[in-house]
Amino acid sequence: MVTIEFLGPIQKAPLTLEASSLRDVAEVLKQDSEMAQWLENCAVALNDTLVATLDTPLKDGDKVSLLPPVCGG
Amino acid sequence: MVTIEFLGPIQKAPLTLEASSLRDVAEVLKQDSEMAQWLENCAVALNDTLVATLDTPLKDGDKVSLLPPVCGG
Amino acid sequence: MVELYNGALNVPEIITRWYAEEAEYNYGAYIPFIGTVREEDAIEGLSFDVYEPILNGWFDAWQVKAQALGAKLKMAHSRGDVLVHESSYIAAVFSPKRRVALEMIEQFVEDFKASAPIWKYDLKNSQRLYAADRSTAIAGAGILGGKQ
Amino acid sequence: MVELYNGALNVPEIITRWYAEEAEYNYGAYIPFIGTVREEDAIEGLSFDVYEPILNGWFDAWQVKAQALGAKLKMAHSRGDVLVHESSYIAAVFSPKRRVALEMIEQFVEDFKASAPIWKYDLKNSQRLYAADRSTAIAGAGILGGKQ
Repeated sequence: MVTIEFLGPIQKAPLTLEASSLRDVAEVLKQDSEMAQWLENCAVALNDTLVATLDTPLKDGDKVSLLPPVCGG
Repeated sequence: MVTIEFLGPIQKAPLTLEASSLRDVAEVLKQDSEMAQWLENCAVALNDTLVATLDTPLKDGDKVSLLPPVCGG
Repeated sequence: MVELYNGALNVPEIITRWYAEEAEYNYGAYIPFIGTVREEDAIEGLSFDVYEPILNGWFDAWQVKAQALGAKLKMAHSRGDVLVHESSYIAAVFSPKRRVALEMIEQFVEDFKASAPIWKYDLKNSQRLYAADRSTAIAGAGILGGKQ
Repeated sequence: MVELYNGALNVPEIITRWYAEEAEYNYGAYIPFIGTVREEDAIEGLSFDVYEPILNGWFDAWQVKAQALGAKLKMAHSRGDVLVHESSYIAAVFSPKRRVALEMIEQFVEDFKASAPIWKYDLKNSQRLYAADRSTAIAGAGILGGKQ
């Protein structure tokens, strides 16, 4: 099982699901209509490191974070 | 009469002399061997405003200042 | 480590403490950048969410870049609410030389705006409204939506 | 007006007072640049001569440029002796916007180094030695020697 957490303005409780790569996570989230606005503009971190490809493999206990557009300062 | 003052590291007391333009001042200072090292690299101000040409006219009571290379901060 | 505070920053305390902390390290230039909440669009203030693990990773990577140039970075940021005319952000560089300091503070602040995992909300009519229009997608964003 | 002090600057007093003075003017960015005397070449410190009338004219011209962009500049500098690890120079910009502030502090500090009528001396073995090798002729210099 992996945990998916939604940061900042995304008003959504964490999910836990079975996934062997980020591609599996994308498939699940695309079925959630309230996530549509976020998938196009969120960065993705695996265990608090940003990742660049859907082919990133996942293992049991991993944490995937979605980071929407930022504006510090 | 105009007054010539020497700023910063130029160890020289002010001069007063007759001059109708900066060209006259340059002629006088060129005869002073201790000024040779400064004439090439000093900026010149007339009454505390920098000037760009030797043709700058002078009148009685004017103050000419020589500003050697700077290094603030 | 980034210094995080609940609510507005105590700017005098932070910028003078940082100056004192580095006083003996022979830096020739110290440039703090202080960001203050502007009164505009009828907001009462701003509010911030911060994701600390990735923020510290981003900051540590910058610190390594700074060290390679003999420089050092410091940063403080608010979480939660900060009212207009209060300050929410300080970034600072210490460097032996002026040029390195001037170039680094600019690059550090700009990359902060584009990359640091902090989310901003307007406080307006007692609501907390995500500042979507002023926010920037992090480089590489969108892979879950099919952008790669 | 430039603030001139005999000897080292009281940096905490100056940078926090400037912050307080501008707190209600709705500036979003405040960037002070603080210059500190580095221990190098076995100097005991630096010493400065300042020619105030032309310095203030130079500063006032910069203030007009800043005002055209909605910004404000402040500056403090030492006269006389400043020992190693003490500070001799602070330049600061306040601006509504970050970009203006970052660009202006760089341009202001660089033009200061090239143009402000201040002369620097090394304090070494109880002597005051003009720092000729680090000094820059003001733009347009040399007319008396025949350069025009």
